[in-house]
Amino acid sequence: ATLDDVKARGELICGVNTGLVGFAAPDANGNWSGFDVAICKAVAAAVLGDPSKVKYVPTSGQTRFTALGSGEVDLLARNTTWTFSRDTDLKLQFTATNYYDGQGFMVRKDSGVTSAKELDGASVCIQTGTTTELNLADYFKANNMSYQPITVDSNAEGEQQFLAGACDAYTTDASGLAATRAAFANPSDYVILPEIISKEPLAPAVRQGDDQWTDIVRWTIYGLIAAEEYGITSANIDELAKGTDNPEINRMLGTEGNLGAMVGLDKDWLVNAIKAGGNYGEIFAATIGEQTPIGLARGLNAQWTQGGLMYAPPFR
Amino acid sequence: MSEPHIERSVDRSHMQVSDEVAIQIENMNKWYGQFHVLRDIDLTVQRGERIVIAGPSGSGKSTLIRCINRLEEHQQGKIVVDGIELTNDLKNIDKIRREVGMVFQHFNLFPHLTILENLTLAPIWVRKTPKKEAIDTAMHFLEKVKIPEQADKYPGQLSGGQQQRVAIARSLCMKPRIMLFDEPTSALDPEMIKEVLDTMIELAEEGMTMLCVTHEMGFAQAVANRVIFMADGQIVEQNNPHDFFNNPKSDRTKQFLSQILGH
Amino acid sequence: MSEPHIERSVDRSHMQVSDEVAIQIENMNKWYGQFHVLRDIDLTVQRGERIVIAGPSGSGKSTLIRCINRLEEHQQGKIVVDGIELTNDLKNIDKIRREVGMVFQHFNLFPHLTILENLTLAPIWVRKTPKKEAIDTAMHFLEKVKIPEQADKYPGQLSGGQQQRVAIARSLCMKPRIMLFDEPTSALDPEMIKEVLDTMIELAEEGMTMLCVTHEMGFAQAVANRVIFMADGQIVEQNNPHDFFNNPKSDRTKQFLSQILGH
Amino acid sequence: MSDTEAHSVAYVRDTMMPQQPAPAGETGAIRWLRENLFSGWLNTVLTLLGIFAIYLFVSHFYGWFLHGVWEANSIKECRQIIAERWGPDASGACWAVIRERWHQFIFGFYPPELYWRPILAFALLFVAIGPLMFQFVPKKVAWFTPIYPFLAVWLLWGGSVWGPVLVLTGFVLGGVVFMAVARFGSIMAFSVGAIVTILYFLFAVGPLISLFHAMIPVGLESVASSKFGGFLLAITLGVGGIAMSLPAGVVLALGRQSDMLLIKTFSVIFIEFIRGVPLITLLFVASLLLNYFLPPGTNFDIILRVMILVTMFAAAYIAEVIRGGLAALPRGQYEAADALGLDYWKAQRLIILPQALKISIPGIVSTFIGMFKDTTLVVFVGLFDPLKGIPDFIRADFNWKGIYWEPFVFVGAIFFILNFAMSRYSMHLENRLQREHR
Amino acid sequence: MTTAQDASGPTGFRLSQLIYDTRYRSITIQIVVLFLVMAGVGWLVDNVIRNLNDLGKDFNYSFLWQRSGYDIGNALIPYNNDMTHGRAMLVGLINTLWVSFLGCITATFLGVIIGVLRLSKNWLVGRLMTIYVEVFRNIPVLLWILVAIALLTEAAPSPNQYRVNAQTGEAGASMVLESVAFTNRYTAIPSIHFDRTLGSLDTALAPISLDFLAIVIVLLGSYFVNKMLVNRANRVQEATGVRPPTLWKSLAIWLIPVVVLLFALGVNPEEPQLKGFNFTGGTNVSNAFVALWAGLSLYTAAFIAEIVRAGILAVSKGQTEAAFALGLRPSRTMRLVILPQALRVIIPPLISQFLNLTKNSSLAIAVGYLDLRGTLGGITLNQTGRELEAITLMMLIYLVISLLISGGMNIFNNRVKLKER
Ligand SMILES: Nc1ncnc2c1ncn2[C@@H]1O[C@H](COP(=O)(O)OP(=O)(O)OP(=O)(O)O)[C@@H](O)[C@H]1O
Ligand SMILES: Nc1ncnc2c1ncn2[C@@H]1O[C@H](COP(=O)(O)OP(=O)(O)OP(=O)(O)O)[C@@H](O)[C@H]1O
Ligand SMILES: [Mg+2]
Ligand SMILES: [Mg+2]
Repeated sequence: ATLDDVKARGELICGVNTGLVGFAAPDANGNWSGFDVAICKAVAAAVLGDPSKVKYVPTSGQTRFTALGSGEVDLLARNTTWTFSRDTDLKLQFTATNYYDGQGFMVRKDSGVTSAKELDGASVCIQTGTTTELNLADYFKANNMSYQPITVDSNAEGEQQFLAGACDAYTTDASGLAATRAAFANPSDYVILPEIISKEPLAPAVRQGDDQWTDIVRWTIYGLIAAEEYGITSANIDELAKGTDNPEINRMLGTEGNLGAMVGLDKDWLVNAIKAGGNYGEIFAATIGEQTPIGLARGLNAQWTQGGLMYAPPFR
Repeated sequence: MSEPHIERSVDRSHMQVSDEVAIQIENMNKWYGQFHVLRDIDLTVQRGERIVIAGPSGSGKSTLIRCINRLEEHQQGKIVVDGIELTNDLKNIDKIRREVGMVFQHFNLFPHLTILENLTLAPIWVRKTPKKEAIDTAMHFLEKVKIPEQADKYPGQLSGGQQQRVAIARSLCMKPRIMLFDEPTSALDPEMIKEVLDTMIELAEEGMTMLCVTHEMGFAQAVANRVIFMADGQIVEQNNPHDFFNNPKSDRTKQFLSQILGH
Repeated sequence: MSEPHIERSVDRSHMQVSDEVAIQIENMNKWYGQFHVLRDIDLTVQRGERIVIAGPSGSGKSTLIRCINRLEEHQQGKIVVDGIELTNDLKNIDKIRREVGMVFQHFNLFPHLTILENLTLAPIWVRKTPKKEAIDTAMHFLEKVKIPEQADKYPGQLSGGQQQRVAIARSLCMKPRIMLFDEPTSALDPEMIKEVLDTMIELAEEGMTMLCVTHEMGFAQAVANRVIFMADGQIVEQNNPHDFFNNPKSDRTKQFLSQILGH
Repeated sequence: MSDTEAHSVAYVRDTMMPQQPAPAGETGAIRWLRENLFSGWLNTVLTLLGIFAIYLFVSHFYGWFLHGVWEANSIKECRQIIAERWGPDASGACWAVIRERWHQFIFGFYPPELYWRPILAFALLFVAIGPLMFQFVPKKVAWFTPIYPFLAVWLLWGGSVWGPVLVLTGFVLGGVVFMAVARFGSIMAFSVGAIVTILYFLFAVGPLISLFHAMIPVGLESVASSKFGGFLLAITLGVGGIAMSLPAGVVLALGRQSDMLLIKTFSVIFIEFIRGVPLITLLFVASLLLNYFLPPGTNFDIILRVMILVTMFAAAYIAEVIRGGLAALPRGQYEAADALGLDYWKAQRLIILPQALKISIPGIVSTFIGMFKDTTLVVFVGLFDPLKGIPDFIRADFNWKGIYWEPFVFVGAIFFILNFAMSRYSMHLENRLQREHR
Repeated sequence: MTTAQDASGPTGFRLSQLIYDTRYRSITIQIVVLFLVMAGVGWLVDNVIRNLNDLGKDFNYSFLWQRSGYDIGNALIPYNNDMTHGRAMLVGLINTLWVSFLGCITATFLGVIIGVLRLSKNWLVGRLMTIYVEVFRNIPVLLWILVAIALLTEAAPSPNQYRVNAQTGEAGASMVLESVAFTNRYTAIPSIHFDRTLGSLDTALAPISLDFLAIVIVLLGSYFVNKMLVNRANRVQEATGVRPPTLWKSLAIWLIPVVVLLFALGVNPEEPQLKGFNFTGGTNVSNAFVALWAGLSLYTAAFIAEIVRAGILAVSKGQTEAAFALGLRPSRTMRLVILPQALRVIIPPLISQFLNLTKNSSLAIAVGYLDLRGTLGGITLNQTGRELEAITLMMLIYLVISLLISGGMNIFNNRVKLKER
C-alpha cells in the first residue's frame, strides 16, 4: 500500500507543476514553494512527521496522470481539475477540492476587449493536455464564434507568447491567470475578463484502489480547512494541542480519541500537518492571497461561514 | 622493376616528320605562386615528330605538357599549337583541345559510363558527330587497341592495362592531330606495361605527332625522334635517342641516366 | 617475373619420409553452390613428405589445402589428418588445427600486436603454455627465421619478406606436425622471395611435413618429394620433381609447364 | 628526316637558369584579391553579397553585444542601465543573468559546495579515455579505464563507497568464474559466469552493501538525481549513454554479422526499430511507458530510466559504427585466427574487436556528438536540460522574466565549443588512422 | 531434443554433439537465444498485463473512434473538434509529413547552394559558408527551432500594428507588396482564388479542388509533350550530331498551357485583410510551422552542404581534367561527368538526412505545432489516458515512415551502384 511505501521510503513523492508561481515553483536554489506544495508538505508532515521529507517531481500537463498511474508519484498536487472521466476512466481518485477555480481569459487592456463574447476570430494561447482545451472549444462553439488556437507546452511558454502579442487572449484557470498576470512587468496593462467559462474544482489526486491513502490525503486537506474554521493556526496550535473545550478540536489534535490510528497514522498527525504551513487560510494568504504578488481574493474559496465553498465534513 | 621487352622494333624509315610545325613554344615561363616551375622553355615540334620527355621528379615535365592543352595556364611567353595561339580566349582553347588528345597516368576513364560511352561522349557532344558514326569510330579504335569485346563493360571491370588502352582509344576517337602522354604506364603492373606500350608504338608507326613523358627508356629508344631531358623547370638537353643515351653531354643528364638505367 | 635463385641445394639423403601417414584424403568432393571445385581427390601424405601443389589459377589448389585444416568444409569423402577424421565435431577440428600450421599469401599477421605477441598469442590461449615458456619458444623461432631483433616491433614496421617469415614462425610456435603454405611468396617483391624460400628450405631440411602451393619451380625442384599438378579441381598428375619437370605425362601439365617456365 | 633532326635536335643548356621572381600582378595582395575575391563577375557579385551579409549581421548585433550589461540583479535593472548609458532606444544584452545563474546552466541544482565532485569526475574522464584517444597517454594507465565508471558514479551521486565497490566486485567475480570454468569451453564459461554474476546482483549485493556500510561507513554525501541539470545532466547522459551502449553495440554488431539467421534477424529488428523512431518517442517511453514494462511496484529514478533508453538508442547507432569497423577488417584476420585454433570468442576478443574498435573510434566520437546534442530533448520529459529546461526555470523568476537571447547565446556557445572541438578531434583521428592503415 | 535424437538414426547421437558439432551447434545457440528472447518478451508482456490489471485499464484502440473535442490550429485537411481522435491523428500525421517534406526541399536547396559555394574559389564566400556549416551542425537543432520561434514572436509586429490609426493615418507596420504580412503569430499570405472555379470533389480524406486537379493534369500534359520534344532532339542529335536548341520550346510548352488555363479559370490572389483581431481572406501560416520548418531546414542544410561538398570532392580532379582535355566545356563536364558520379555519392547520405529531418520534426513539441506527436502522442494521449496505445501506435507510424524512406534508398543504391570487378 502507498502508506507503507512512503513510510518505508521515508519520503513522500509529490507530483507538482513544472513551474507556476504561487502554486508550485522552485526558487533559485531549487527549493519548491506554493499552494500545491503546501499540501504536499502537510501530507508529508502528517505521515512522516516532517514536512521537508518530500521529493517534488515536476510534471507537465502531459505526463502527470501517467506519473501517478505508474506509481512514480504518490500524490499529484498539481492544480488538476476534478472531472468525471478522469475520476472514472483515468482511474484516478480525487481527494478533496482545495481550490475552486474556473477558466477565464486574459487580454491586453489596449485591445479594448471587455467581454469574452468579443473574442470572435481571436488567437487564443492555450496549454495542451488540459481541460481548458476542451472547455475553450465548447465555449466558442456554444457562442458560435471562431478562434485560432495557439498551443503551448508550458505556462512559461504561454506567457512568452502572450506577452509578445502572439495571441490576443490567454486562457487558463482564473487563478493561473492571476498568478501569471501578477508576474508581468506591468500587470495593469492586462485585464482578466469577467466571464468564467467553466467549473474547475482543483483537487489533489491519488491512484484509485488505495482507500487508506485516499483517506489520509483527503482528511489532511479537510483538517487544514477545518483548522481555519476553528481558528487553529500555526501560532496557537501548540497551545491548543494541550487540550481545549472544543471536543472537535480535541479530536482533530489527538487529545481526545485516536482519529490518527483509524487512518494508520500517529495521534498528532494533524498537528504536524497544520504546523507544516499553517491552516488553509494561512497557506492561502502566504502563497496566493491578496498580500502576495499573485493577489487572489478568497472569493469562492472562503470558508462556508464566510459565504464561500470551503466546507470540511465533521471530524468525528 | 623489370624492363619490359619491346618486341617490335620500329622501322623508322617510313615515319615521316614534315616541315610543318605542330607546336611552337617560345620563351615560356610559369610560376606557381612564387615558385618558378617552367623557365624559359623553347620548343618546336614538327608534325609527325615523336618526342619523349624525361627528367627527375618535380622537374616540370607534367606541367609542361599540361600547359600545351591549357590544363595549366602559363604566365609568360607564347605557346602556339597547330597555328593557334593559346590565350585566354575560350574559343581558341576549345579548338586546341579538340586537336590535342591527352592520356593521363591514372587513365581517368569515366566510371559511370560504359567503355563505348566513354569513347563516344566527346565526339557526340564536342565534335557533334552523329551517334552511329561515333560508335563506328569508337569500335574501330577499340579494335585497334584489341579490346572490342569489352565495349559494353564498365571501366571498373577492366584491368589497368585495358583501362589505359581504352583511355588512348578515347583520345583517338576525337581524331586529334597531336597526342600528349603523361607517364601512361607508371601506374601499371609490369605485365600490363607491355600491352600499352605496344599500342603506343602502333600509333607512332602511323605518324601521329606525340609528346610523351615516360621513364620507359626502351620505348624512347624504339620510337622517339627526340628525347628531351628536363631538370629544375628547364630543358637541359635534347638529342636524338641514340646520341642521348650513348653520349649524354650534360652532367645532370649523365647522372639521371645512370640512375634509371643502372638498376 | 625474375626467377629467384635458390642457393642452397638440399641434400635429400637425410630427409626421411616415414611410413606413418600424416594426411589421408579419400574420394573427397567439394562444391561451392552448384560449382564443383574439388572432384574426387585422393591423396596420401606420409609423415615427413614435402609436397608442392601447382596448377593454373582457379584449379582448386587453395581450396584443397584450406580443406585440410577445415577453413573450408568438404561435402563428400573423408579427410584424416594425423589420425583424426575431420568431421563436424568442433573438438576434432580444434585438435587438427593445433597440429596443422598454415601460412597465407598475405601473411595475415595481427597488426595490433607486436611480433612477439603475434607469436605467443596462440600458444598462450590455445595451448595454455605459460607465458614465459611461450616467449622462449617464440624467440627461438624468431632466431630461426633470423629476425630476433624485431620482436618488439609491429608488423606494419617490417618488410613483406620479414612479415612472411614472422608468419611462418607464428605457425611454428604452435609446434605443428604439418605445415600448409598457400602461395607464400606470391605477394612479395622479387628481392624478398628468396628470404622466405630459404626459411622454408630450412624447415624442409628438418623433416617437417609440408604441403605447399607455389609457382616457384626452383623451390619445388630443390625440396619437394612429390609435385602434384591440379587442374579443374582434379589431381591431374603427380610425380617426383625430376620426372615431373623433365618428363611430364599429360598435355595439361606440359602446357602449364611451358607457360610458367617459358617466361 | 635526318636533317630535321640534325638542325633542331641536339641542344645542351650550358648555364642553368636560377629561379626568377614572378612577374608583377602574379603575386602579392592585389593578385590575391583578384584571384580570391574578384575573378569574374560571378565572384565579384558573391564577394559583394558576402560583405553585405556580414554588414547586416554585424550592424544588427554589434550594438546588442556592445551594450551588454554584466552587473545587474534583474532584467529591469539591466534595461535601466542600458537606457541610461546608451539612450532610451538602445538594445543590449543582459549578461547579468549568466553571471548570476551560470552555475545552474553548468550544474543544475547540484549543491554548490560539492561542485568539486562533478569537476573531478569530468577531469578523470580524460584519464580514463586517454589511453584510447590520445597517443601521448601511456598505455599503462589503461587499468584505470574499467574502474572509472564506478568511481564516476560514486563521485556524482555519492552515497556509500561500498555500492560501487561491491558492484565492481560482482563483475570481477563474474570474470574470475569465467576464467575458472574456461577450460570447459567459452560458451559454458560465459553462461556460468553470467549466471553467477546475475545471482550475485539479485541476491547478494543489496545485503552486502548494508552489511559493509554498517561495519565501515565510508561514503560521500549523496546527491539525488533530481539535482542534476544543465550541462552536468547533458554530459552525464551523453557519456553514460555511450559508455554503457558500447558493450551492447558490440554484441548487436556481432549479431548483425552472424551467420545464424535468427540472431541476425533479432539484431536487425532491434537496430532498425531504434533507428527508425525519433528519440523523443523513446524518451516518452522512458517517462510514460517504462513502468508498464517492469514488474508492478518497481520504480526508479527518471534519470536512470532516461539513461536506459538513451543507452538503447546509442547502442543501435554504435552497432552500426562497429559493424563498419568489422567490415573494414580483411578476411585474412579471421582465417589466421581460425588456423591458429582460436575459437570464435577468443578470436573476437583478441584479434577482431581490438582492431575493429580502434577503427571505429572516430565514428563513436561522431555518434557521441550527435547524442550530446540530442540530450537537450530530455526537457520534454521534465528534466532540466541546459537549453530549455534551465532557461525556462530561470525565466520563472520574477527578476528574469522575458530574458531569451542571452541564455541561447551562452548555451549555444558552449555546445559549439565542445562539439566543434570533438569533431575536429575525430577528423584528426580519422586522418591518423588512414595514415596508419596504409 | 528427443526428436533430434530419433532423427539421427543409427550413427548415434550424443548430447554433446549439440554443443560440439558444427551442424547442431548453431541451431542449439539459436534455440537458446530464441528461448531467451521469448522469455524476455514474455516477461515484458506479462508485466504490462499485470500493470494494466493493477491499474484497472485495458488495452484497446477504440478511443480512436471517439470524439476528440479539441481544436487544431493548423489542419491541412478539414477538421473540427466534433471529429474523432483518429481524424486528429491523421491531421497530425499529415502535418508531420508536410513539414518534413517542405523541410527536405528547402534543406536540400540551401544545402546544395552552401555546399557548392563552400567549394568556390571565392575566399570570403568559402569562409562564410564554412562558418555557417560549423555553427549550425555543432549546436542542437532544438536551439535553432527555439531561436526561430523567439525571433518570430519577439521581432515581428502583431496584427494589430497593421491597423491604420484613425488619427495619424499611419500604421505601425505595413504589408510586403500589399499582400504578405509577417506577424508575431503567423505569416499571412494571399490564397488563390478562382473566379470561374470548377468546384471541388469531396473525398473522405479531404475535398480536392478540381481547379488544382486541372492544373496538375495540364502540367502532366506539358511534361509529356516536353519529353517528346527532348526525345526528338536526341534523335536528331543521334542522326546528324547537331542538337537542335530546345530551351525556348521547352519553356513555351511548360508555361503557355498553364497560363491559358489559369486565365480561363479566372485566377486571382485573395489578399489577406485585417479584420477584427486577425487577418482573414488569405492563408495564415502559423509561426510554429515556420519556426519548425526554418529550424529543421537550416540545421539539416549544414549537413547536406557537407554531403554535397564531399560528393563533389569525391569525383577526382582527374575526371574534370580528362573531360577538359577531351574538349568538353565546363557546363557539359558538370552535367555529363561530375554530377552523375557525385550524385551516386551524395544521394544515400542525403536520404538518411531526410530521415533524420523527418524524425527531428517531432521537435514540433517545442513550438506547439501539432504534428503526429502533438495530436496522437500529445493531446489525445492526455485526454484519453491511453499512453500505452498512443505511444506504441505513434512509434509504429514513425517506424513505417522510416522504413519506407530507407527502403527507397536501398532500391536507389542498388540501381546506381558503380560496376566494379
Ligand atoms: N598546383 C601546383 N601548385 C604548386 N606547385 C605545384 C603544383 N603542381 C605542381 N607543382 C610543383 O611544380 C613542380 C613540377 O611539378 P610536375 O608535376 O610538373 O613535375 P614532374 O616533372 O611531372 O614530376 P613527376 O615525375 O613526379 O611527375 C613540382 O615541384 C611540384 O611540386
Ligand atoms: N567462396 C567461394 N565461393 C564460390 N566460389 C569460390 C569460392 N572460393 C573459390 N571459389 C572458386 O573455386 C575455384 C577454385 O579456387 P581456388 O582459390 O582454390 O583456386 P587456386 O587454384 O588456389 O587459384 P589461384 O592460383 O588463383 O589462387 C575458383 O574457380 C574460384 O573462383
Ligand atoms: Mg608528373
Ligand atoms: Mg589460391
